Amino acid sequence: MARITMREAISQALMEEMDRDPAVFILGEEVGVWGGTYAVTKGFYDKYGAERVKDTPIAENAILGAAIGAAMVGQRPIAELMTINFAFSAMDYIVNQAAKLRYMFGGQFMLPLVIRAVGGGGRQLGATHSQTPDAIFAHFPGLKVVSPGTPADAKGLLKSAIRSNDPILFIEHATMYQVRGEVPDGEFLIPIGKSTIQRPGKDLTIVTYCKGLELSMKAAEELAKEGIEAEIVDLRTLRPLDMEPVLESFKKTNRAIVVEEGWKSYGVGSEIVSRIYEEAFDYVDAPILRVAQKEVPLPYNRTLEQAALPQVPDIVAAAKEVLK
Amino acid sequence: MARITMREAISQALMEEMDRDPAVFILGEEVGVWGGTYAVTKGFYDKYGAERVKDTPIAENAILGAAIGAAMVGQRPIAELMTINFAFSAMDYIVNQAAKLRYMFGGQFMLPLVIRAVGGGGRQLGATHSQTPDAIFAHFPGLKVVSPGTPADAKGLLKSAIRSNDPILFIEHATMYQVRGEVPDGEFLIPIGKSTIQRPGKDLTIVTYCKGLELSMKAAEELAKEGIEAEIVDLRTLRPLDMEPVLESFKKTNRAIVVEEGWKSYGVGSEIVSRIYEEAFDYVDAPILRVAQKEVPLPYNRTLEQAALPQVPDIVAAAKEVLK
Amino acid sequence: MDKENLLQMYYEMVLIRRLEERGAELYQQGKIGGFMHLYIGQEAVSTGLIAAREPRDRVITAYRDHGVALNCGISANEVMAELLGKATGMSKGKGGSMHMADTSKNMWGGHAIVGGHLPIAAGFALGDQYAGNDNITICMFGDGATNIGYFHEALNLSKTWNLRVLWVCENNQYGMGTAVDRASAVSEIRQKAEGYGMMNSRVDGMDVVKVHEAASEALKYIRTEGKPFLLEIMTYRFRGHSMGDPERYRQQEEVKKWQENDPIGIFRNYLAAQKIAAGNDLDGIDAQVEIEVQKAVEFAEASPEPALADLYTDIYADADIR
Amino acid sequence: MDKENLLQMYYEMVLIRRLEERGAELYQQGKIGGFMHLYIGQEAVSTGLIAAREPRDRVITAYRDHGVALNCGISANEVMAELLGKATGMSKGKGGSMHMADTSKNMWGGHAIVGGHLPIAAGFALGDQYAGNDNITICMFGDGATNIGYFHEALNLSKTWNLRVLWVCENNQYGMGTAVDRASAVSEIRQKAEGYGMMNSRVDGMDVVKVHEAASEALKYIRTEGKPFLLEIMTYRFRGHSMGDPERYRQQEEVKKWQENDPIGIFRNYLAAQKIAAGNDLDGIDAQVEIEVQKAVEFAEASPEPALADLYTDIYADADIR
Ligand SMILES: Cc1ncc(C[n+]2csc(CCOP(=O)(O)OP(=O)(O)O)c2C)c(N)n1
Ligand SMILES: Cc1ncc(C[n+]2csc(CCOP(=O)(O)OP(=O)(O)O)c2C)c(N)n1
Ligand SMILES: [Mg+2]
Ligand SMILES: [Mg+2]
Repeated sequence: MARITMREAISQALMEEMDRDPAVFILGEEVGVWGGTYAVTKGFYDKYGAERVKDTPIAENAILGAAIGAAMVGQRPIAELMTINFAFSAMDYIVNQAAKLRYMFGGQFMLPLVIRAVGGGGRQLGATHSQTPDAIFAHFPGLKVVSPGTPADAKGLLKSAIRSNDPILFIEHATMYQVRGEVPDGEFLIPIGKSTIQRPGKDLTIVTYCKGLELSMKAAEELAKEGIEAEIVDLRTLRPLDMEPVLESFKKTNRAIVVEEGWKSYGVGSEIVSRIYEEAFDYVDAPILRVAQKEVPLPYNRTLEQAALPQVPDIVAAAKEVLK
Repeated sequence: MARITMREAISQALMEEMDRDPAVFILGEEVGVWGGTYAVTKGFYDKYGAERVKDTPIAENAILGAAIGAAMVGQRPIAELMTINFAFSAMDYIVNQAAKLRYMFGGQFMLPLVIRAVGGGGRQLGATHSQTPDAIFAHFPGLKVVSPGTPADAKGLLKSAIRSNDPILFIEHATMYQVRGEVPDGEFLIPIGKSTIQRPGKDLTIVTYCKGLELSMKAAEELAKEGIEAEIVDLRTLRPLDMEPVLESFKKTNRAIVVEEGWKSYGVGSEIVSRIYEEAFDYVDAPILRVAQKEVPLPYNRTLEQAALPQVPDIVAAAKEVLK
Repeated sequence: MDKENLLQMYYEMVLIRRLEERGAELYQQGKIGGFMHLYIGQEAVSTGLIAAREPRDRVITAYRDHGVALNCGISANEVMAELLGKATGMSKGKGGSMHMADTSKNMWGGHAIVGGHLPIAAGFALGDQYAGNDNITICMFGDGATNIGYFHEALNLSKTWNLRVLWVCENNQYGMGTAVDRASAVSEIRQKAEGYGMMNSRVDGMDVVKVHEAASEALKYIRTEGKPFLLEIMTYRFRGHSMGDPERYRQQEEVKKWQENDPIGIFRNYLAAQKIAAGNDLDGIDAQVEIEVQKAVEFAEASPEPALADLYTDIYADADIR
Repeated sequence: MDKENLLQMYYEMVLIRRLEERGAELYQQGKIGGFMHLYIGQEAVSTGLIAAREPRDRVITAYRDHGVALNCGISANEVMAELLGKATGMSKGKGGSMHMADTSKNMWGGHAIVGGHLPIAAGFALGDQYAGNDNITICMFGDGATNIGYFHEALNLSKTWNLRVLWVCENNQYGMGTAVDRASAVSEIRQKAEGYGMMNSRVDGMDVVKVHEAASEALKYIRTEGKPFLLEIMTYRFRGHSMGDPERYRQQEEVKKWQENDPIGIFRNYLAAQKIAAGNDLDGIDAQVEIEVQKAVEFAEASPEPALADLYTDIYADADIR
């Protein structure tokens, strides 16, 4: 067990799986010589060579199409999208090809494929480069969508994702690579599709994931100062969605908020709220609230951008509101 | 007022607006010589000529990119995507360009652009060609998403969409072109962003749109036979979302279901359910239920496909469930 | 090519023709649904092409795939069963006309997003390159598909990475109702290869022998040089784009002119002229095909529908979670 | 070109250089955020190019856009203010470094999705064709952008529809850290035009006079023939891809070699050799630029932040609904 950054945890997972299984290789823009735009694959090119750490042209469709094809014939590619915003430039390969090919051909082959993509706002990159559109990918059956909130989860989930035989979109957050946490050395797997309690509490349930976890943990500390104990459930996987820990927590607290970085409308919170009411209606003591991004394209200006993103005080306020 | 089909209503709207405004032109695959894959633009090529009814290469990015560019410099293009499934092949132009360009440049230009796309399942076209992914487009601020359920609405909304100065995704349903209804002749506009009551009732509220409206109307008839009067609210526009008629109805009935053709998870229903609880919590008498597509890619086989799609009996059953 | 192989090609061409004719009837009767794109008129293309491959070479094509499926050795029974959406189809009735694959025959589908399978084909070749073998991926697509970005990204990748792909453009002169020149900057599709510095050639696709020759040469180049190749095959579809095409975009005279150029007729003449087979022998094959197709229809009609529970299988490989 | 125009070009090149040098400092101080891509080393490209356009010709480029913005006549004040995210920037602080546009100057941005603006450029030209004028759209992009599908679809459309577009590839030999040959099937980008049967040429981008000549010729062809043209301009960026590039992909000697080939130095020598302007005159321009940039920094720093309410404006044109 060591205290390492999210970046190191992800690198570790990639290296361990590449060492374990020669069928695993990486392809994407600047993953090789450059060492990864976010330095996640720094040193990989020297260690594994150009065949296993493949720099690609700027051609997102070719990257994902090639990864899908290689997976269909038995390799285990990890395709990196430089940011999740570029997923829109290859959307068909994610939601229409990877998510459907196996089904459409009656299960004749598997698609052991991981698409790593970094998302998130807060770095003044402007409207096209700052998105957290996780919910839209989670809409598609056939795909699995994972987005960790701690270094340990990042490692354990990424290793499981690489070993999975299904196409998985693995979403990281650009502002979280420096986040530190205890991460088990070596073999350490966390199952895809399991939500978990990241902080126990009794007064209300905060359902969240990824960046929302970081913010919610801070908000929980603030709340604790006022004697409010929030229980934080981290979804970790958006599809398949594991509601059990959410419902269990909610049945105890009877009050909840959902925190996510993306836009509120048609977002992750919408689904969670709907499910809680559907499955724990009799336990509801107050309206469940959603904390999310304002409904605007993200602006460059820092003040405006921060105003658009959900912040710790927003979470604290929402928590108090549901406790009224 | 004449009783015409959805197809005729849409054709009429297009023709009237092309006659009214020379800046309006159509571009897309097979819109011209062929007359539109769904025969919506039949006769247009002969009437308006190749310049105003432009057949394009099979290149969805070029189609939408060109439409966006032409709109930015003052024309009013109507771009047709042969089906909404091909929107994934040009996703960036819909959610990252059309939806953001105006904002990103501080409002320096307008984007008077309509993207017509036909969606929906039920025609045995297989997993990649049968989708109803409306919710994911509605997630993006900057875009407007419209999807009519009656011929009159189709005409009135499409005419308003063409006159709007904003990018609008206009979603039609492949199995509804033959649906007939009374449609006012000539000038007839329905504002974008207004939900409406399509059937009055007092016992429960059915919130729906597009194909869901057709199914819900039938379900309401069934229910009426058993003395249950459903009030049907048609959203018509998914963004901006007008909750007022929904809430008004719900405050009267205290019970609701949401009916949509797309997948349930992270779908349209999730948003509607969340909003009702948020804004009319004190009026809720029973859990609000969602009727939607099963979480599978749509199969070719007709029996299986029909089993995956929401059907009238599913709506009837859900309605009775919330009335229990 | 020896007599056996030539007759095998003849048999396959006739099989495609008859099977699709019956398919069209069943479609009219409502027994087949969805979109169905007939290959009639283009039989020489895939027949000559697939006959030139090694069994280890992978094949992938677009939605106009019945012929390719048969050429790859998928049985008429299975093709017909898939058309009828039966559990005995190679895709268990989940894929239908546009999605015929049997990976055990190295036939990887049947893909309905125009151009969408080209990057995937590059991926097959990448997988083979990574595995260190010299398998070739044969990727077929239409003239219309060469205008979409997928084509560009895939061809560029294949040349930059030296992938073993035979890119085959079936130029049937229309993408749905759009003639090549109305959608493409260049009239000869092979010219597009110049932008990638890629070897290329063009061949008459109504003559199965010529197709076979051109394909064999291209495959040899790819196998030995370890580089991709673009082969343009000139052909024509005798029927509409799919069932129910109003065909406003072409003159009936044009269609007739091409029908006189029937690839099966041309091949019959060739076989006779070369004294490889007389009309009688070939009529025997025709009769045999007739029976095979009839049996396939009977097989398909008698086959069971998929079970309702199958709706939920084959979504994921790890476990059938939803 | 007369003296005035030549000196104007010199002035613009120096202005780009100095403004970006100050921008880099302000970035280090944390006053500029996000991604910032410097144009230093490439000044001759946009300067020579834009000098050749008519004011009615539209310009659109990628995120490496400060130079283009200045060449199009946007003031240093506005460029600096936008970099600092101020309300006085041409995009009101909403766009930042990558999104500089002033449509009144026919500068249409600054676009950050690689290749994404090419189909939009085709759309400008389509709009102009539909309007019946002979405006030209000048669309600039990098070498790396020629491998994405957007490039292919846009070039094909422009040639098929005879759109007036000058496609300008700024070949600075790397797409981020990837050398041209590692990502592109052909080493000369102009060769890609062959696949579209499109006129093309290649020019030295370190020499502003040559760029101006080549661009003028291309524009003349486009205006009179009503057809697109692909111009490849060879250049080099002296700085990293964006701020904070580790530059592991190229040798410092290579960078030094190119820096000795400084486009400003080359142009100074030319102006002296042609006896158009002596070192003194040019030093005067340099000094004037120094003051202009200093004033721009002061203007930008003194400018107000956008109001919080502006978060919600400019989303829609019909009304500011959310
Ligand atoms: C991305 C995408 N756009 C549009 C379509 C609709 N479509 C199906 S087939 C076709 C024509 C393709 O023509 P071509 O590539 O020449 O093949 P052919 O049908 O002639 O064999 C079109 C436009 C599609 N399936 N996918
Ligand atoms: C679709 C897309 N993919 C990837 C990126 C990330 N990216 C930004 S700039 C760049 C390199 C572009 O190189 P080139 O076109 O040569 O332009 P240059 O930076 O050299 O001017 C990349 C990969 C992006 N912005 N958009
Ligand atoms: Mg064709
Ligand atoms: Mg470059």
